[in-house]
Amino acid sequence: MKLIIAAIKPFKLEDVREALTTIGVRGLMVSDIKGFGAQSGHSEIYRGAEYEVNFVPKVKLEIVVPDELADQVVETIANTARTDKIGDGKIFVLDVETAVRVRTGETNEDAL
Amino acid sequence: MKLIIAAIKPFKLEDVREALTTIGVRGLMVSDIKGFGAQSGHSEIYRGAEYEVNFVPKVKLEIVVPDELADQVVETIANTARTDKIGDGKIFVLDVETAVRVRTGETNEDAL
Amino acid sequence: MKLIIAAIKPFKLEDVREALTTIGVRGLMVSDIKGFGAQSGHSEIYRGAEYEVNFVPKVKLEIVVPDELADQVVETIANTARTDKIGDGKIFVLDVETAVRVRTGETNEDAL
Amino acid sequence: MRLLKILPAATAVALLPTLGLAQDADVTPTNGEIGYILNTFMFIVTGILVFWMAAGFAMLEAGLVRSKNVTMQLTKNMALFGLAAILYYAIGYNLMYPGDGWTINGILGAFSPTSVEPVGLAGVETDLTYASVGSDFFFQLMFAAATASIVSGALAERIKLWPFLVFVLVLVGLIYPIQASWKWGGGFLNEMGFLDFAGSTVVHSVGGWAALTGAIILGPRIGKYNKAGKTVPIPGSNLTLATLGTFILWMGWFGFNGGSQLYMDTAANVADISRILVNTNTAAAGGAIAALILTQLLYKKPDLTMVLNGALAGLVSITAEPLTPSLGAATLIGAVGGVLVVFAIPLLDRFKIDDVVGAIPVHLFAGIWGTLAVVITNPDASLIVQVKSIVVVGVFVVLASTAVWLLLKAIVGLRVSEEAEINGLDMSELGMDAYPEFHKG
Amino acid sequence: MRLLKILPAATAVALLPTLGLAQDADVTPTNGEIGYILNTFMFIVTGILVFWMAAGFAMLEAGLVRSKNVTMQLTKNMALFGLAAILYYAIGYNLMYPGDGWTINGILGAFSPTSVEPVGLAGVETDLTYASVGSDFFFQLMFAAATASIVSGALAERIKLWPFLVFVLVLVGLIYPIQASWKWGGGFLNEMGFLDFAGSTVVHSVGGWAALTGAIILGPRIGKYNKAGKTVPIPGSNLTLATLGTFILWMGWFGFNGGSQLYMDTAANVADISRILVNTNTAAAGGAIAALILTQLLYKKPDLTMVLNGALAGLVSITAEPLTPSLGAATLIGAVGGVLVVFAIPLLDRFKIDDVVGAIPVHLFAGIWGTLAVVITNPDASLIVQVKSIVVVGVFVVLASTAVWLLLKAIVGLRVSEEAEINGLDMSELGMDAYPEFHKG
Amino acid sequence: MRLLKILPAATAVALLPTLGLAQDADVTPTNGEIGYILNTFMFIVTGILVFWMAAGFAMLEAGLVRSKNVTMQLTKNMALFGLAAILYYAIGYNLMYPGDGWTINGILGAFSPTSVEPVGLAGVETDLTYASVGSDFFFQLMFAAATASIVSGALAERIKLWPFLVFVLVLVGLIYPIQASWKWGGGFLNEMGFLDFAGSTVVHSVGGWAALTGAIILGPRIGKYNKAGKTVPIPGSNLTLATLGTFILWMGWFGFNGGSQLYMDTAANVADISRILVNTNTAAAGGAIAALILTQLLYKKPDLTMVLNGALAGLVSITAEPLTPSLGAATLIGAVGGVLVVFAIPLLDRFKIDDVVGAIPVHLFAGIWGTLAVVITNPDASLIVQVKSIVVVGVFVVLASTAVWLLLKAIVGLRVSEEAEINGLDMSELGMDAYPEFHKG
Ligand SMILES: Nc1ncnc2c1ncn2[C@@H]1O[C@H](COP(=O)(O)OP(=O)(O)O)[C@@H](O)[C@H]1O
Ligand SMILES: Nc1ncnc2c1ncn2[C@@H]1O[C@H](COP(=O)(O)OP(=O)(O)O)[C@@H](O)[C@H]1O
Ligand SMILES: Nc1ncnc2c1ncn2[C@@H]1O[C@H](COP(=O)(O)OP(=O)(O)O)[C@@H](O)[C@H]1O
Repeated sequence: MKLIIAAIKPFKLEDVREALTTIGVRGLMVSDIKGFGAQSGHSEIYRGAEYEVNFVPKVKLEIVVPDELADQVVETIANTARTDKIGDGKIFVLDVETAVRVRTGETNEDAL
Repeated sequence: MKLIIAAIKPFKLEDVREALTTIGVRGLMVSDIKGFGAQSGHSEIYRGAEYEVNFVPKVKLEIVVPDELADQVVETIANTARTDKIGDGKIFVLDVETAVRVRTGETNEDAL
Repeated sequence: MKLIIAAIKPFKLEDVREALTTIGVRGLMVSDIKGFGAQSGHSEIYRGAEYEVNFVPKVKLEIVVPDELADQVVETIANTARTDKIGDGKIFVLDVETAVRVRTGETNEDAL
Repeated sequence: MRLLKILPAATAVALLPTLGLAQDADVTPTNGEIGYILNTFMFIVTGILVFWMAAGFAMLEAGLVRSKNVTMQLTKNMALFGLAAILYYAIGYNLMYPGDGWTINGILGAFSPTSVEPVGLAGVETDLTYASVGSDFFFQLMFAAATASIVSGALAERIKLWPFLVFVLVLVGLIYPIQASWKWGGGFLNEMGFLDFAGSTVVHSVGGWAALTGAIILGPRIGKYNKAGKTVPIPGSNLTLATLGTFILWMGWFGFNGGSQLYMDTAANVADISRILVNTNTAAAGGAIAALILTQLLYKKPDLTMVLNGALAGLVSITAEPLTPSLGAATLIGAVGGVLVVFAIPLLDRFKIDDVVGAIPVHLFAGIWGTLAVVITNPDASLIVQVKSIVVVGVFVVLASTAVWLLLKAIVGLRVSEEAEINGLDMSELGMDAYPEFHKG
Repeated sequence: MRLLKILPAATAVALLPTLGLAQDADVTPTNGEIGYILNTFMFIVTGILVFWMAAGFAMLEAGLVRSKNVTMQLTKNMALFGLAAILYYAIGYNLMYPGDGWTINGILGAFSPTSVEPVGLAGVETDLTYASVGSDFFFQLMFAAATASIVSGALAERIKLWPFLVFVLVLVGLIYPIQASWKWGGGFLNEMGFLDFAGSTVVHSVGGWAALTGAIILGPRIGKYNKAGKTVPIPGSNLTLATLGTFILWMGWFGFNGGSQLYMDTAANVADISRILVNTNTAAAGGAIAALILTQLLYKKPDLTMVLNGALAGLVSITAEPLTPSLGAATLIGAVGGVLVVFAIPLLDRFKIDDVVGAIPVHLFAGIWGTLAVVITNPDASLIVQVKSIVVVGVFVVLASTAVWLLLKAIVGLRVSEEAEINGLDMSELGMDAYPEFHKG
Repeated sequence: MRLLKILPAATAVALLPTLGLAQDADVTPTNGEIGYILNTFMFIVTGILVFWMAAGFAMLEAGLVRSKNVTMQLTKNMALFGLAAILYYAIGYNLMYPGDGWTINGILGAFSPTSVEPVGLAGVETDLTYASVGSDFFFQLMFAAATASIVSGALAERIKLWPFLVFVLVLVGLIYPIQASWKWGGGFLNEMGFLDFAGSTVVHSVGGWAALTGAIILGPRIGKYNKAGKTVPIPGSNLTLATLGTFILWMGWFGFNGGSQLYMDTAANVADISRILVNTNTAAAGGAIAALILTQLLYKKPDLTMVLNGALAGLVSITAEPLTPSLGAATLIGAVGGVLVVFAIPLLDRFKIDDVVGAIPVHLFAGIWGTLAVVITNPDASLIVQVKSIVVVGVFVVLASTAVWLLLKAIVGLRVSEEAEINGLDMSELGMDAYPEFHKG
């Protein structure tokens, strides 16, 4: 199984979730993160003092899927989250050794 | 070493933490996440308009442990977090190459 | 490529980010977490009742870098985040199989 | 003038400009001044209460928008009050109360800035039967500002700051005072026999009409209605603030309706004010409870945001006639208002009119209902006249607002860019997050 | 009636219903009416301040519950005020102030809805020595609502909405007014010589007793006491709101105690009101500072939530007799109240009585203390009578509330399901999160 | 005294202590008492409004500090008000208003605790030309507390609780009342002809000077200025609360300035009060709008926090003379205040003076401006005298505060440890998070 980690723009979350369910993803974890990257670094003024905004709000997805589904998931996220503007985000794939469903104790593919 | 990622029901956090310490886990990272899965999808009404609640609040644990402790940790989480109700959560195990304790510079097992 | 996960003290975030950019890190993900570890466990009183504070606020960094940069990143974080006080945090290194930049579709090293 | 207090009484009195000194040097105040003092102080107290409503609107709206638009909403509320204060002084007040200085008799008032009594009423013949111009202006000013506050809520989360503020200038400087002069200035609607005690039509429906035209011209927020045309709820970010705002408005309304009695110089007047207060309070209660029960029945779960809107609708409903109803009648009039909003909110959504805080159901629909309801308890009211007046005011405000909105749209544009709206107006327009440390998602 | 202001004075006066016109047409008001106007306006102002306390309770409670139960707490506070307003009008007021219309002399008042003076006092012989019934009803109504607010805080985070609201109906419609009639309605406790100026016993202890019985019958929140029986603190979600609520209550208390002087028609009365206000203020200060210092000494760190409770306890302590104490005595009476809560809160926990906001220590314990403290500064007070009255009221309220709680428990159940409580009442009972965007954990 | 209301009128009157009974038994109040009643009630109402400002400062400051220091800021605000109430009673009031009991004539007042009129004015010869001592004390007390509130904001996020509270004791017990006696107590500044109607200098600049010396001695917050010496903004955690606080202060200011007329016993006085209110309101509007436009021009984006400071600066600017200006002049005087803060805030940063909430620009700079501006509209004012008085008060407060700050620094230390400051004062000093459930970063 693979763990797919993706940082995307927050307003794309709903579209991505929908797109993923249509290709058979049945679960995922979402967290709000502060992203640092090429998009960062514009400056704002607060009470007359200028400062750099280094972090932009992003949403992080973590999805564990069977190996054979991994590429499709990556593609789907890439296509749905793209706005062609800087800051669209990144997708990373890691290997997962075991998966367990707490409720049933099922393991690996059956747990997803 | 292994990284154990678990998504569980928030109110189970304290029990799980206690159970893990008793089996020798000396540290972990906790984040609040929005979970999507089989449990999701009931509908609510706000100002007369119905909508689907796709995400349910969950807590994510990330724990790095020596290989030999991994199975026991997974088991402990699975047993403690279980309520036999849908949405109990998932546990994933990944391989970790290196670990470092910032304060001392100790590495790997000694760092945990 | 490697995924470097680090839990550090929140007020060190800015220093670490700066240090990392100087050695060529061009992006990272930051999340607020509750940390449990050796530092935890002092007690407070609320409305006359004593209780243990098991979790301390920490910041989690997740950074994907080319293999050759990994060690330097770990070192840099370790040196910058260190205060020599308990609770300085931990750094973990995992292997990453694939990376994709959503905006361009570039993959792996080019995506970072 | 602090020093006075430590002077012997005699000197103190001597130092005080006392109109009555002529008649009887030894009594302060003279009988002739007492009524004037009571009327004026009544306006001061009730005017301060109506001022407080500005904070109520700000909290209600800040609580019902998403956190990414809160700083903008707060900025609009602060700015609109400031501008309203200045415009109503510069133009509004005399346009609304021309006395006999009408530009067009009964239709268009006088154009001149406001000036209040000289210090110590020095060298002026004061009409002691009413209250000081200063206190009346203070009280009236707050009504003008309230009208503008109504608009800001409905158009939240997408309208640009400056075009909105320009609209406020026109609303408070021209639209509001002109139509208000028709009734309260003694204009043609008043001649017709139109009755609107504290402004269900003159204040609330006016804000409501301006909000309605604005909401239509502006269009709904991105994502409020999905492709399928279904309404996608956009929950408010902080219901505690929304509730606080509602309590503040409720409190302020005692000044709004009570002060509209205008006189507190007789037992009858003060008894009327107390009657107005109990009716105002029970109408709000009626509206809140009606919404509570109705949402429980319709949706199986009470909806707090509807209960808040219900309380406000109850208040708007009783505003046209808070004096003549009995406590029971007032409760029912308010309850009908509460029922109205519960049905009106989804109805507006059906027409894709996106009213962020429910300002249109609360101020326009309940305002119309309240204006009609006058005939139920006040024998002097005529249904035809009430309807006519509602229509006249409605048509005028809709035409005027539409003109201003379209003009602004054509010249500078009303709406922020799609990206700005998606990222939130706080960061994109103001570069300032209302809750920078808190994690949102 | 706005129009009036632009008519020539003469007409204006003519239009005004003036009782005094007969006597002397040229002066408004007539001497005979001045006292009535002042008394009535005093009730209007202080009544509005007591109304404001409803917002204070709402903010205090919203701040001291967990974020997952905030919408529910706000809904309860809005709903209870609405219901109290209606019930007190329908039954409460005349049951509490039967005049000479007692059903059972000195024990059970009259059953009839409230009606206030006709518009313009038309066609009624008005007693000009007191104030308008409307203003008195307005003022008294707010006290009844306050009693209910006290209960909602103690039972937060676990009681179902509707059973709670049914209890409120009984409390405000029957329990509160019946026992209040014994003292303030001129009933047997009053005959006995019981002294309770603004209601340490009649209002606060009544809310406190109802809260206590409710808390015991309901049982503690899940997880408040662990298997080992140790108390597990459940921190409030927003101390800023809790502090705001405390400031609001402090402000409202000036109306609560000040208005209870009932008359402002003489120099002596108004001087007494000012004396009451400074005593009320200093008692609150005494309570807050006592709690500040005591928590510093006991726990090495001051506890803000205890300081807030301390200020409120100071206010409750002085409520039974805010007039006779000197400033120094008032400060001490309040300080003792502050000390009381600091010790009482952990004490209640020892008995596993889970009072979410500290309502029982603040309103019941400090209420009893305040009622006893009357004898310290008021020579007319008798300790025995004070004790007797506390007991009589306590027994009555405990029995009555227990009956209602048990009945509700038997018929519909009082408590939400364990799962609902764990997930929070907001989502499970109302499907609405008070802070939907903010991340909590 | 509730019972009274159900007695027949006759008895009721009989029971009431009425000074006037001698003259004419059948009228309550007697003519002689009316002015006294009106003056006293005016102080009661305005005093309550000024009390409310304590909540305004608390919300403003809680909103402008980081979430990790909110509990501490709330604790300081609650505690300082409590201490101020007690100290001003124990020492402050008679030190400020010695009447003819000066210790050093015109320079140092009397040392004795405050005592107000006996209950029912029993057995005292009351001067009916002013108001009750109780009401005057109530009103003045709130001013003393406001002075202390000003300091707490500027020194937030780094000063220890207890040393700060000790400073408050000295400020409210000695520094404030001594210098205030020079003007309002009838001391030498008053003899000199210094004019400061409601306290731009006597109240606001005093708080400002104390804040300035404190901020300099204390030093800036860690990280406020980076190695490069550049200012690093530290955004406030909750701008909604900051806005609420500003609205509360604005409301309270109507009491602050209006009540400073001191008399409401003639048509002239009440008309003046209303004139003061409209000027106060328009000055705040001028300040807010000036800051809005100026920040738009300077930074291309309006800065809400500056708009809030601007409104407050407008209020401070008009406080020295809210009576004589015309509406137009008042608007401009306020606007200048708004402009001042926009430039002063970055200026202070240039000098590395870290003022968390902008208290120094708002209360000190605008306070000085307002004091000078008196000469523009008040012919009785002399520029030299105004300047002299500003300097005298400034020198005294700076010297006295510096002494106290340095003493405290030497003995107990003023500042929390670096670690405590970094982790936040809430957890490190109080062990209590204001928003424990919400995720921050
Ligand atoms: N090397 C990295 N490791 C982890 N996360 C990254 C990395 N680079 C970028 N990100 C995440 O992706 C987000 C978008 O990247 P950014 O460089 O801003 O734009 P783009 O994706 O268009 O190149 C960043 O905000 C950050 O959260
Ligand atoms: N494939 C997955 N990858 C990552 N997280 C998952 C996945 N499936 C489920 N989860 C997490 O586990 C939680 C519980 O899963 P769910 O399907 O709702 O119930 P159950 O665990 O009983 O099957 C989800 O809320 C989500 O956070
Ligand atoms: N085994 C672990 N797995 C994951 N995170 C850990 C682990 N041990 C510690 N951490 C994280 O590192 C932080 C610091 O560790 P701690 O033991 O408190 O101090 P130190 O790093 O000085 O040993 C913890 O708060 C936790 O977030």
